[in-house]
Order: sequence, then structure tokens, then C-alpha cells
Amino acid sequence: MYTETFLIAAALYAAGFSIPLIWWSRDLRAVRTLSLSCTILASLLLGLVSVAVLVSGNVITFMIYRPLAEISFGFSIDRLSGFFLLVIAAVSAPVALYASEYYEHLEGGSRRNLLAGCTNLFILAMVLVVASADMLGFFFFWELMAAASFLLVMYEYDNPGTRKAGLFYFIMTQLSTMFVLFGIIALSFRAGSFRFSGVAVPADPVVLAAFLSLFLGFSIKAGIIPFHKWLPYAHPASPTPVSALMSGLMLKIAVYGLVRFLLDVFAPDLWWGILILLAGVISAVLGVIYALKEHDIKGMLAYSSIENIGIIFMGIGLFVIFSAESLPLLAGISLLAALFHSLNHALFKSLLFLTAGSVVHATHTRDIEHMGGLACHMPVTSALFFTGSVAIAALPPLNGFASELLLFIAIFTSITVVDPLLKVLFLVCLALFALTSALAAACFVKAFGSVFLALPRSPESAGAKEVPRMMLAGPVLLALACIVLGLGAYQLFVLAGISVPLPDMMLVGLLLAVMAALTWTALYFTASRAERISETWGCGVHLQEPSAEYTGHGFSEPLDIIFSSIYRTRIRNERVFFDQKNSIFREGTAEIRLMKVFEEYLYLPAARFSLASATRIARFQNGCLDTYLLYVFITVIAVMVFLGWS
Amino acid sequence: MAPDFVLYIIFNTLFVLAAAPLWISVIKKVKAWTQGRQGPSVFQTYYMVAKLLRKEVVYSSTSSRITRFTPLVTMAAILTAALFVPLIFVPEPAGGIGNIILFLYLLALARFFMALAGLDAGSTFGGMGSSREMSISAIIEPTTIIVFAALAFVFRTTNIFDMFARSAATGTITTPILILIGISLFIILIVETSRIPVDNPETHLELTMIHEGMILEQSGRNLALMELAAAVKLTVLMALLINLIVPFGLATTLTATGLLIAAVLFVVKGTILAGIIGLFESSMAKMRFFQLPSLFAMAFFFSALIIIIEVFA
Amino acid sequence: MILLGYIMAALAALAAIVLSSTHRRMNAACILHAALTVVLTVYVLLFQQVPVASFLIGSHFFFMDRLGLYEVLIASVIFTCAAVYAGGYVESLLSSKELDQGSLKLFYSSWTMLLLVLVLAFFCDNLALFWICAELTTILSALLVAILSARENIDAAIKYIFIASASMLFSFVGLIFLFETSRTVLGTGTLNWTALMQHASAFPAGMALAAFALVFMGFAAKSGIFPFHTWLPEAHAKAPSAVSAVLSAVLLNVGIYGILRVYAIVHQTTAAATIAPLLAVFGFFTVGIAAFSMLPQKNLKKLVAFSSVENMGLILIGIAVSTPLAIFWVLFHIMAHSLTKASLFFSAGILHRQYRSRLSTDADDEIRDVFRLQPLAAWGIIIGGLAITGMPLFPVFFSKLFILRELGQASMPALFLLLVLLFVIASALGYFVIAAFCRVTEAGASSDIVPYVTPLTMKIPLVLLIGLIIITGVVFTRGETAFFEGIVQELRF
Amino acid sequence: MIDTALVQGIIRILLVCIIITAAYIISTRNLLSLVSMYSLQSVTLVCLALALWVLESSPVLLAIAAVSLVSKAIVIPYFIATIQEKIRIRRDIEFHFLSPTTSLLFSMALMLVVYTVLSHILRDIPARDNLFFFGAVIGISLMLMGMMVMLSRKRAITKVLGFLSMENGVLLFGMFVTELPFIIEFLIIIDLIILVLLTTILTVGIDSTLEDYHKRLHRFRLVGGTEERP
Repeated sequence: MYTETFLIAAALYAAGFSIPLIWWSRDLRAVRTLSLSCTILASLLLGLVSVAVLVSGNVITFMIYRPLAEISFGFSIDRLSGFFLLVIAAVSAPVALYASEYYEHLEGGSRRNLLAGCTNLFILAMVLVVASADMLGFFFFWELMAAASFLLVMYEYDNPGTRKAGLFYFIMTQLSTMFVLFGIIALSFRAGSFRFSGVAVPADPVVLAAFLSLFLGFSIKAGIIPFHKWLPYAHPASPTPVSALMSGLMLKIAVYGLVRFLLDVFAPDLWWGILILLAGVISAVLGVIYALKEHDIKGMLAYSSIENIGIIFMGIGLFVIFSAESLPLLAGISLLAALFHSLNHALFKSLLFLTAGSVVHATHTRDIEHMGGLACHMPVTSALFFTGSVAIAALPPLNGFASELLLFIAIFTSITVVDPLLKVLFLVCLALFALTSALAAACFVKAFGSVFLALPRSPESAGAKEVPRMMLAGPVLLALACIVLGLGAYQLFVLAGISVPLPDMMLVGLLLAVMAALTWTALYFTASRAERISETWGCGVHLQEPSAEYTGHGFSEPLDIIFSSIYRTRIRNERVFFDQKNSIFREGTAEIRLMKVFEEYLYLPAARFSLASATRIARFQNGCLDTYLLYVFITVIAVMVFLGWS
Repeated sequence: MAPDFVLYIIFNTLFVLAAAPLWISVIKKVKAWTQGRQGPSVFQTYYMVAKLLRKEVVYSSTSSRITRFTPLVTMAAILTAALFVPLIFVPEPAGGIGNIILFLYLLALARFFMALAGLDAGSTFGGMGSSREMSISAIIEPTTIIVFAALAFVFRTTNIFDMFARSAATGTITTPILILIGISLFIILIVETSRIPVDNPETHLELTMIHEGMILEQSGRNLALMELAAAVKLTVLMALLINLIVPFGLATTLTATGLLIAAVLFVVKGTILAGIIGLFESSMAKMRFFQLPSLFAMAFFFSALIIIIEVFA
Repeated sequence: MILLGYIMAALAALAAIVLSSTHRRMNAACILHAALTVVLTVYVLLFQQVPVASFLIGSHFFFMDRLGLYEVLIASVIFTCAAVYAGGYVESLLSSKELDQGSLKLFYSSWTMLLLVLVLAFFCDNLALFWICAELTTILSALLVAILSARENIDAAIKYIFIASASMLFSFVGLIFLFETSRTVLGTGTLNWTALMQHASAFPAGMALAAFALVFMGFAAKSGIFPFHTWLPEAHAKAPSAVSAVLSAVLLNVGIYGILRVYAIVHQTTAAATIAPLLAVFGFFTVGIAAFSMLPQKNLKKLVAFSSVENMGLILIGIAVSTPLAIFWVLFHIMAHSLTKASLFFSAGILHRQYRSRLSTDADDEIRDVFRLQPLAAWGIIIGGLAITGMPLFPVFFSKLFILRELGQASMPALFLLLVLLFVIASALGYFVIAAFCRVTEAGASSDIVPYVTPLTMKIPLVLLIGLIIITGVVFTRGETAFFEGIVQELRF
Repeated sequence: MIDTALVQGIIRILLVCIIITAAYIISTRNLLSLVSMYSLQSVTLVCLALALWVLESSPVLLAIAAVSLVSKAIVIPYFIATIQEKIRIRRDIEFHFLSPTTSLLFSMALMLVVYTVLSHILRDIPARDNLFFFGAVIGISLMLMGMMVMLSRKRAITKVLGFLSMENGVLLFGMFVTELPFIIEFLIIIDLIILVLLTTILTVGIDSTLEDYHKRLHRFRLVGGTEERP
């Protein structure tokens, strides 16, 4: 029964992929709508299956295709898979709803059919990665996912930014593939097959190598610093629904991979956990610090994804540490926190991406310095973005808070039990985690403030209009999900039969509402109700100008200075003087540029080095026959000497 | 929910609302004394709130709904947070009320709204206030969480109710380490309530101001709510400090006399603490904004040191 | 007698070409010939008892076993597609005066001869005969490379001939060694593969090693193994694309086929322990040089050619691993590579026609507006590129995966090294394609490029091959598997 | 019959002659004498085959001698000479990598290497006459020397001669080490003739050295002749 439903869902995605391919040359809205309707329907079915699995705890196993003894496409949906399927279903349906309108406003004619089709392929690949019963299927669909997402990123290929994004994305994806493949192959020796089965010896160097390379592979895909660079390029470059899917779902697939391997295959050591934890903490802190400085709205969201993935990795790291220290309860809480945060991040990040896409659609710019004042022009969108901001800033009573709270509780509780040295580590992580979440709040105050509040800072922004209804419907669903998951977190866990030390957020929400209602009532009866609209008081300023407002840059300036050691600016100052003693200044230029530390010190040198060595090696092929014959000659002699010597 | 708890909610909220404005005035009074002035009456804040409630509200033409909602949400969030810190009576915790992290994040919720409201009108002062408030709150956050972790470590619980119950049971501070934690809490209180040397609550139009800058556009009943909320926040943080360090008299059962004694004692203790804050403020000068991180770093290492001592001792 | 069928078909086609006067007819003859070869091969596969011990001139010179039939099948399918493709391509060459009308007959008759010689080569039981056929394929294909009346083509062809033939001479010395070895063991010398396979285990290791090492050098040159690969990128880049496809998809297989056959013999002696690392070293160098040559590559066809070098290296590594599973997937990879590479060259050919005045030899390609001008070719390159880097749904995915796995079983560091090299290769491909395909003319600016109207005959084979790639990548029938296993058994791995 | 020792002595002398011709091919600059030297080498080879036939009286050797005489000593040299007339090249002055003297020294070293290597490899073969071993060494050395000619000369036509001399080496090696079936030998010769025909025809298109027209490649833009780049 569930098997059939799952298969129907998969078939629907496949139909959604093939329908636009069949009519690839017809630039018809109906084709795309049909394709995306398939997505929505399939996501609903998938949601049903996953909820059923989650509630019942049954494992659905079935084999669909086994062409060879070594190659089998079997699927097995246990609770972990079911959970991630739920995440996929919950995000892809609203995104498809949004896309059905958004894609119509893109340029590209019938190419949009392909876009809709590939979106389906992308989702299908993610679904199958999660559902795969063995490593081979996992890797197969993992690659399919990579290919599909790459095509999606390249949609606006004629844009110079996209080219760079595509390049970064492609190369990083390949790197990730390389590591994942190495890990899988190494594991397949120890396990004897490609099944997800236990490899009990963590000290075995092969297993160790497998873990490290899998960890690297998943980190690259998840955007863990320092492998994050593709995210802030790829997300802004791709069409909005694609960014939402990539940030909301694809990063989670990497998380799924890590969790799946840690749970089913490895018997992790303590230091593995510490490694994951540290990777998470560093990504979280640096991610949010970079997000603060970003003024491309989608780039900012991309960095914020890095931060949230960092938080999820922290949860996983803690899970491993607690498991290794045999503290099953805390381990459970940490894992739950990581998974719950995955779900939450998927929801609010896709919400934010979609609404950001609406904003970009309305203003035709991604630079938040050219926005402003949109709260009046786009009331619904602003409310939705606001919901997302509150959720991502981890403020009660929304869902972002619920999952971060779980993580906080895990660390707080653990401090009383673990080793002294671990305690110190945890305290450092705790402090950085707190910093992260406070900075995230600052970041989203900045984002919401610069985009939606105050006066419009560009004519486009002033003339912006609310987006069509379909582009609101999707985000509305996501926002509702954020609210429900936030308020009902405790109840949901109880429903799933898991006991967690989570406060009853419903009660807190109720209290907040009651307090607000009481305050309002009290004011209603006691206070004056007179209101007046007037100009903003500006200390005697004649007229309020948008140019005089606090900009996004200005907003983050204090934090900028405080974290100046991380941002690393490069100051260029050129001056020309009238005289030779350099005392009468004539003219000059100055520039303060934010350095892209990782790009300038890691990525580009690596690229430059490999290109230089490649150019040197390519000189081997110098186009001269004599040289080539010389190679042959030398080889012949070498082989002969080898023969005589062996 | 137990009727006890409902009673607690009503009682605590009313008490905190009633008592909160007092400390603001007390601090002002103490500061005035140290400067050789007579200062305003200790009930000045009550008068001010009452007067503001009667005034009309002026909204900026550029402001959005954020400005309209903020006072209400801020008040609601602060009042809910106030429920997490029992002032005079500690009931059995219910439904996770009293969770120390939730408490922190409720304060953060209020701050989030205030910061947005600061940006809403598009005035430069508001923007500056918001920017600084968010920056400061971010960099004090590690210290805060470490201090709270230390509390959780010392009391082996993450619930403030349980902490209070345990300290109330002994009547005096349970371990000497709490005194050190108290010092850290005091620094947090100063920062969170925007007092000297971090912020100057007295001025309205200096480049140094933070909190006052954010609420510059508020007027009438909204301003009253903001002022009241600030006062409640101060009270709550003071209560946290008081009930941990000098918990004697804190009621753990619901009896009229017990409550009365606890209330009186709390007012006395609060007045003394307010006096200390006033003296502290008078003896300090406002720090340069970008020197604050080093102050916070000091606070952070101080708190971390406490925990490390505790951990390894 | 089936072999006579192949020969008759070729001769008939040859006669038709010589007699016909129009390009269309010559092309049709070629297509028919190749298609007939496909039909014959399929017929043998389905209805004959394989291996067919054959019989030309009543001796043991020819036979048909599974491996030979398999290679012939690949070759004939590629030739059919390429012949169809050549119809449009040569027309375009003629109209742009790159090819003389007079050379047309030569072109098509060498084309037909090439297929015939290839078929004979794959059906040779006698290794010396195989060597001769392989030499003839070099000559004929070099003729096809040189057919364009441009100097650089002649240059490329001469390089090809000199490097391949000179190395092949060493290969012949190796065969003499083999012959001598068999004579010392069996009494009478023989170069019949079946006979050698039967008695191989008795061969002395030293002689087997020497014989193999020398034979290897020649066939390595045929299949573009480092450091004999140097002719390959130039010949493939300069040749007409239909010929490039054949060169890369079929002719490289001749070398690999030879190596596989001879290795199957020496594999049974103790020399295998020395030879396997030797092969692996050559394989790694091949992949490595391909990887780093692709990185700064600016010419599409050279890039694709280097990718062939890389795949040959990969196949060689697979052979070096020489577990049955590895050989199984090496065989699969040979097919996967042939189909994919042919499709890539077909697409590259369309682009070459489009940008011919700009896409000159050693200068950088100036591909721009490719999606507007040649959407099919662009997608062909993208799909082919994804296929050759081993994305799923394409056959290379599985063959690569399992070759890597078998390699890992032998040595983990080697596996990692190979993965790094494959990463570099994929990056290089991606880098090139992204850089080239994203180049567009601004909306306002007028572009001086006239769209090249791609004839249907160039489109159909491309689409057909892509379809074939996907089918082979997804569908694995039991018969296919059994067939591959049969080959592995024949080779006694 | 003729004395075996005498024949062996003759064979030895012939082998030395072959090496001398090879050395001449490596070092001479005159193309015409190059061709005739190749012809001489082939004739020596034929004589060797005949001498071997005297020793072993295998008919295959006789056949080889006949075919070689026709193809290598007459047809191919004639053909190449005709081509040379056509492209009017008399001299091949430039050398690459190896100057004539170095190549001579180097080829001597090579012979030593080949000797060691072969003695190592052929130890598995039941003991053969020392003479045969010597012949095999000379054969391989001749191949390598031919290769050296190929890589050190710039003119394509000289390379062809180098290749032919390599092929002679193979034949020599084959004759001494073992006896291949005649049909194979015959086919190889046919193959060789085709190869040489094709190569020389192709070289007609190249009236200068390969390097030279690399520099001039850009002039031969296939269509439309865009402007020359500096």
C-alpha cells in the first residue's frame, strides 16, 4: 500500500520531468503548469507516506530493479528516510506552487519547460537518494541530483554571474563526488557489498579514510566552511525556486548522508564527533558573520544557510560525542535537534528565499541597498518575510527557536556529566553558538529593515507592486508550517512518541497572546486613543531623504569593526601630488574592499596552481613530431632496460 | 495547569508591573544624590507613565505596521519573560515555564521588535540605535549564555524555578561561586538594561545613545508601554540576581503572610540593589562604543574562568 | 562463410562507390555497407554457435569469438551512424571547398576499406595477421585524416603514421618473441591466439614478459596510451568530425583489443605479476597527462580527444587490475566510451561547421551564442560531457564505478590518486563547456555569425547515439550480462 | 656443400656491413646517397637471407630474399628517388636532439644495452648458436638506429628512410630468432609498401620541413583568410 503510493509519487515526479521534455519546443504555460501540478500532487502523496512511516515506525522495503548481481536499486524507507522525505515533501509542494507563477515571469521562452522539468528531476533525485537502500543507489541518485541541480543553476546562462556560479558549483560538486565515491568504495570492501551495514572497527585505517572522505564529501555539498564558496555564488545566480530547493533541501540531503552513514555504517569514535562539532561551530559563526556583511539579498540567505548547516552539524557532532561517551539520552536529544533543525531550516529558508525572490521580482535588483519601504507596497510578502526572519533568528515562539533550544538544552544538560576537557570544549561551542544566534537576529533585523522598512531607496523600489497570488500561496503555506512547528513542537514530539525536555511552546505562545490582549485591553480603557500621522522627527531636518537613512552597510558597521579581524579589508589608497615633496595634494582615489578570504587565499591559489602546472605539463604536447618520436624512443629504451633488469 | 500556577501568573505579573517603575526612579534619585542634586520623586516614573497614557500618539508617515505592533509585542514578551522569574513566590514549574534559555530568547524577541521599530521610521537616530543595540546584544550573548550555563551547572537544572526553589530552601547562597556568578549577572544586567557605561539612559540626543535612540519615534501610550517594558525588564533581571544571591524570604508555598513578607523583603532588597546600580552608574563614565567589546571580553573570561574553576575544582 | 559475407558486402560497397558519380550515392553505399555489417553481426550473435571457428583459406587465420563480435558490433554501429553523419558533413565540406570533389571517391572507398579491415582485424585468430590488419587501419585512417586539402591535416596524418607504425614495429618484434616462445614450448611455432591460450600457462615468464612489453608498446600507440598518445589529439582534432568519431570510438579499440588479447595470454603465466603494475603505471600516466592537458585546453575537439586518452588510460588500469569483474566492466566501458565519444564528436562537428572560420586549429575556439545557433549540438555536448564524466543514467557511470572499486580492492592510494585525476578531468570539461557556452552576444549588439543549417543527416545519428547511450546506461538485459561474462571466460580471467 | 664456418664468417661480415650502412644513414646529409645506402642495406639483408638459407636450407628464407630484393632493394628506393626528384630536396642538413657524432656514439651504447637485455631475455630459449644471438642483437640495434634517424631528422622523407631501416631491423631479427610463416612475411612486406607509398605521397605535400610550416600555419586559414595575427 505505502509502496504503491511511494511509487506513484515517484512516477508523478518522473511524469513532471518528462511532460515538458515531450513538448520542449512549445512555449505554453499549460505544459509547465501540468508539470508543476505533478510535483505538488507527488509531494502530497510523498508526505502521506512519510507521515505514515514516521507514525507507525514500519520500514517499507522494496526492490524495483536489479539488473546485475552487483547493481540493485532497492529502496527502504525507515523513520530517518521518512523524516527526510517529509522535509522534501513539505518544501517542494509550496515551492512548486510558487514556481508555477514565478517561472512564467522568467525570460527564456520554451527553455522554461526544461526548467520545470529539471526541477522535477531534481526533486525526484533527492527523494530517491533518501529512499535508497544501499550505497550504490545512494550514490547513483546523488549524482543525478548533482547533475540536475547543475542544469538548474545554469538556467540564466547568459548572465556573467551565472557563469562563475556554475563553475564554482560544478567543480565543488565534482570534488564532493570524488570524496563520497572514495568513501563508498572503501566501505564496500569492509562491508563486502554496497549495503548500509555496520563496520564496527573505527580504528581500521580504511574505515577511517572512508569516514574522513565521506565527511569531506558531505561537508562540501552541505557548504561547510571552508568548502562553502559555491553557495553564495550558486544561490543568487539560480532562479528563486531553485535556490529555495537547493538551500532548503539539497543541503539537507548531505546532512541525511552524514547521519545515515554515522547511524548505520560507522561505530564512531569520540574525535569524529569533535571534528564534526568544530566544523559545525566554525561554519555557524563565520557563516553568520559573512551573512551580516552581504548586501545581495540571496547571497545573504546563502551565507545564512551555511550558518544553519553549521548548527545542524553541531547537533550531529554532539550526537556522535554523546554516543561515544555512552550518554544515549543526550545523544538522542542532539540528533533530534539536528534533524528538527533540518526540517525547520528547510521550511523557513525556502520561505525566505521565495519571498526574497518575490522582492527581487518586484524591484529588479538583488541589492538590499536599493530596496526599502516595501512593507507598504508589498504587505503580504513583507509579513511572510517577517515570519521567516523571526523563525530564522531563533525567536520564540516560532520553529527556529524550538530546534535551537533543543540543542541548547543538550549542551546545558551535558555540562554536568561529561569530562572536564569536553566541558571546556562545550563551553566554547556554547558561547559561539549563542553568538551565532544573536548575530543571526542582527542580520535579519538588518535584512528586514533595509528591505521593507523606511523610505524606498530606488525608483524601482518605490514603484514595486505586490506579487501575484500564486507567488504568495506557496510562502503562506511555509509560514504556516513554521508557526505550527514552532507552537506545536512539544505536542508533535509527544505525538511521535518521543519525550523531549522541551518547554510547551503552545503555552508560551498562549501566554504571549494573553499578555498582548490584556495590555491592549488595558490601554483601550485607560489610554488616550488620539493618533496623528506626521513626519519623522529628524532633529530639525527639513525633509526626510532616503539617502540620509541608515543603510544596510551602516547597520552592520559596528559589527564590521568589531569583527574586522575576520573580515580582512584591503585598503587601496593612491594619491597624486602637485609637487615633488608630496605636500600639495592634487587628486587621488581610495577604495576599501572586503577581501574574500577563502576565495583569495584558498580557492584561487589552488586553481592558479593547478592551471600553471597543467600548462607546464601541456607543454609535453608541443606539436613537433621529432619530440613525439623521442618520447617513443625513450620509452622503448626504458622498457628494454626494465626487461633486462627484471 | 494547577490553580497555584494561574494564581502565580496573575500575582507575579501584577506585582512586577506595580513595582517596576519604582527602581527606575530610585536609581535616578541615587544618581541625583551623588551629584548633589535632590532629584525627582521616587514615584516620578509612575507619574510619567500615567501622563504619557493620556497623550496622543504620533506616527511617522513612513512607518509601517511594525511601529504599531512593537509596543504591544514588546510589552507582551517582557511580561511573559517576567513570568519566568518568580519575584516573591516560587510555584512548581509547569509546561517548561522558567526555562532559562526561553527566558533569554523572550528578551531577544522584544529586542528584535524594538530594533525593527527603530529602523521603521527611517530616522537616522533610530537606525543608529538599532544597529548598536543589535551589535551589543550579539557580543554580550556569549557571556550571558556562559553565565547561564554556569547557573545551570551549579544548580544542575535549566529551570529558573528550580534554581530559586533550591536557593530559597537554604535561604543563603548555596555556594560561594554564586557570588562570582552574581558579579557577571550584574554586568549582564547593566548591558541588557542599557545603563552606563554601555548606554546612557538619561540622554536623548547624543550620538552615544542606544536604547533611547530606538524608541525615539515612540510617543503617547506607545512610549508609556516601552518605558514600562524597560522598567519591567530591569526588575526581572534584578529579581534574578536578588533571588539567587540573597534568596531569604522567598516564598515557596502560597500563604498570605509568606507572600507579604516576601514582597516587603523584595522591595527592600530591590531598593538596595537599585541604589547600588545608581552608585555604580555615578562612579562610571560612559565608555566609547568600540571599547565595549573589550569590556565584554573581560566579562566573558571572568565567567568562563568561574566555570573552569568550578569544573576542575 | 559468414566472413565471406562481410567481405562481399564491403567489396560490393566499394564497387558501388567506384562506379557512382554523386556524393549521395557513395554515401548511401557506405551506410548500406555499415548497416549490413551490423545486421550480419547481430545475426551471428543471435543464430550462430559462438565462437565460430573460421576458415578462410582453410587455415586458422580467422575465427569469431564473442570479443571479436562485440568489437565488430560496436565498430559497425558507430560506422553506420558516422556514415549517415558524414553525408551531411562531407556535403558541407564540399560546399566550403575544404574537400575537393576529386577526393570524394578516395574518401568513401577508404572509409569502406577501413570498416572491412577493422572487421577482419577483430576476427583474426592469428596475431600476426591481426597486426597487419591493425597496420592497415592506421594507413587507411591516416588517409581519412589527410583527406582534407590542408597542410595541418597532412601533418597530423604523418604524425599518426610515424608514431603508430614505428611503435607497431616493436610490437612485431614482440610477436616474434611470442612465436619463438610458442615454438620452444610447443615444438612448432604458432601465433594463433586460440592455440596460444591453450598452452599459455607453460610459457616461460621472462619471454612472456618481454613479448608482452614489446607488443604492448605498439598497441599502446594505436590506442593512445602515454607516451604514445601524442598523435591522438592532433589527428582527432584535425580530422573531419565523422572521421574523428570513428578514430576515437573504433580505432582506439583496436589497440585495446590487441592488448587485451595478448594480456589474456600472458596473464596465465607468472609474468602477470610484473605486467599488471607496468600496465597500471602506464594507465595512471595516461590519465594524468590527459587530465592536465585538458585543464588549459581551449580547443573543443582536442579536449574531447584528450578525454579519449583519459578513457583509454582508465581501461588500461582496469585491465591491469584484471579481476573478472574488472574485465567485465572494462568491456562495458569500451562500449560506453565508444558510443559517448562518437556522440561528442558528432556534436563537436556541428559546432565546427558553425564556427569553422573561427575554430581554426590551434587558436582558441570562439564559440558564442551556441544555444541560439546550435541548440542540438550544445545539448549534445552537455549530455555527452555529463555522460563521459560518469553521471548516472549513462553507461560510463557503472563501468567507471566498478573499475574504480576493483582498483580500490587492489590499492587504496591508487584509487584515491585516480579519483583526484578524474576530478581534474571533470573540472576541465566543466570549465571549458561553461566558459564556452555561456559566451553570448549582448541583446542589442548584432552578431555577425550566420547560423549554420544543420542537415537532418547530421542530427539523426547524434540523437540516435544519445538515445543508445541512455538505453545502455539504464537497461541491462540478462543476455547482455551473460555475453560479457562469456567474453571474460573466453579470455580466461 | 659450402663450409658452414665460411658461411658463418660471411654472415658476420654481412652483419657488420649492415651496421655500417645504418651508421651512414644516421650521419649523412645527402638525400640521394641516403636512398642508395638504404638500397645497399636491403641488398645486404638479401645476402644474409641467402647465407642463412645455405645454413638452414629453409625455403622460406629464399622466398624472403626474393621478395625483399624486389620490394626493398628496387621498388621502394626507386619510388623514393622519384619523389625526391619531384620535391627537389637534395639535402637534409638540420638535426634535432642528436648530432651525427652523438648518434653514432649513442648507437654504440645502445648496442651494448640491447646485448645485455637480449642475453637476459633469451636465457629461457634453449641454447642457440652464438651467431643467431648476434644477429638478433644487430636486428634490434638496427631498429633503434632507424628510430634515431626518424627522430633526429627534420625532413619527412628522411624519416621514411629511418622507418624503412627500422623495418629492416625487424626482418633481420625475425630471420635470426625464428622463422615466421611465409604468408605473414609476405603480407608484412605488402603492408610496408602501402605504408611507404602513402607516407611518401603525403610528404609531397610538404615541401619543407615539418617545423617550418608550423610557423606558417596561420596563413592557411581554411576559409575566408582572416587577417594574420602578428
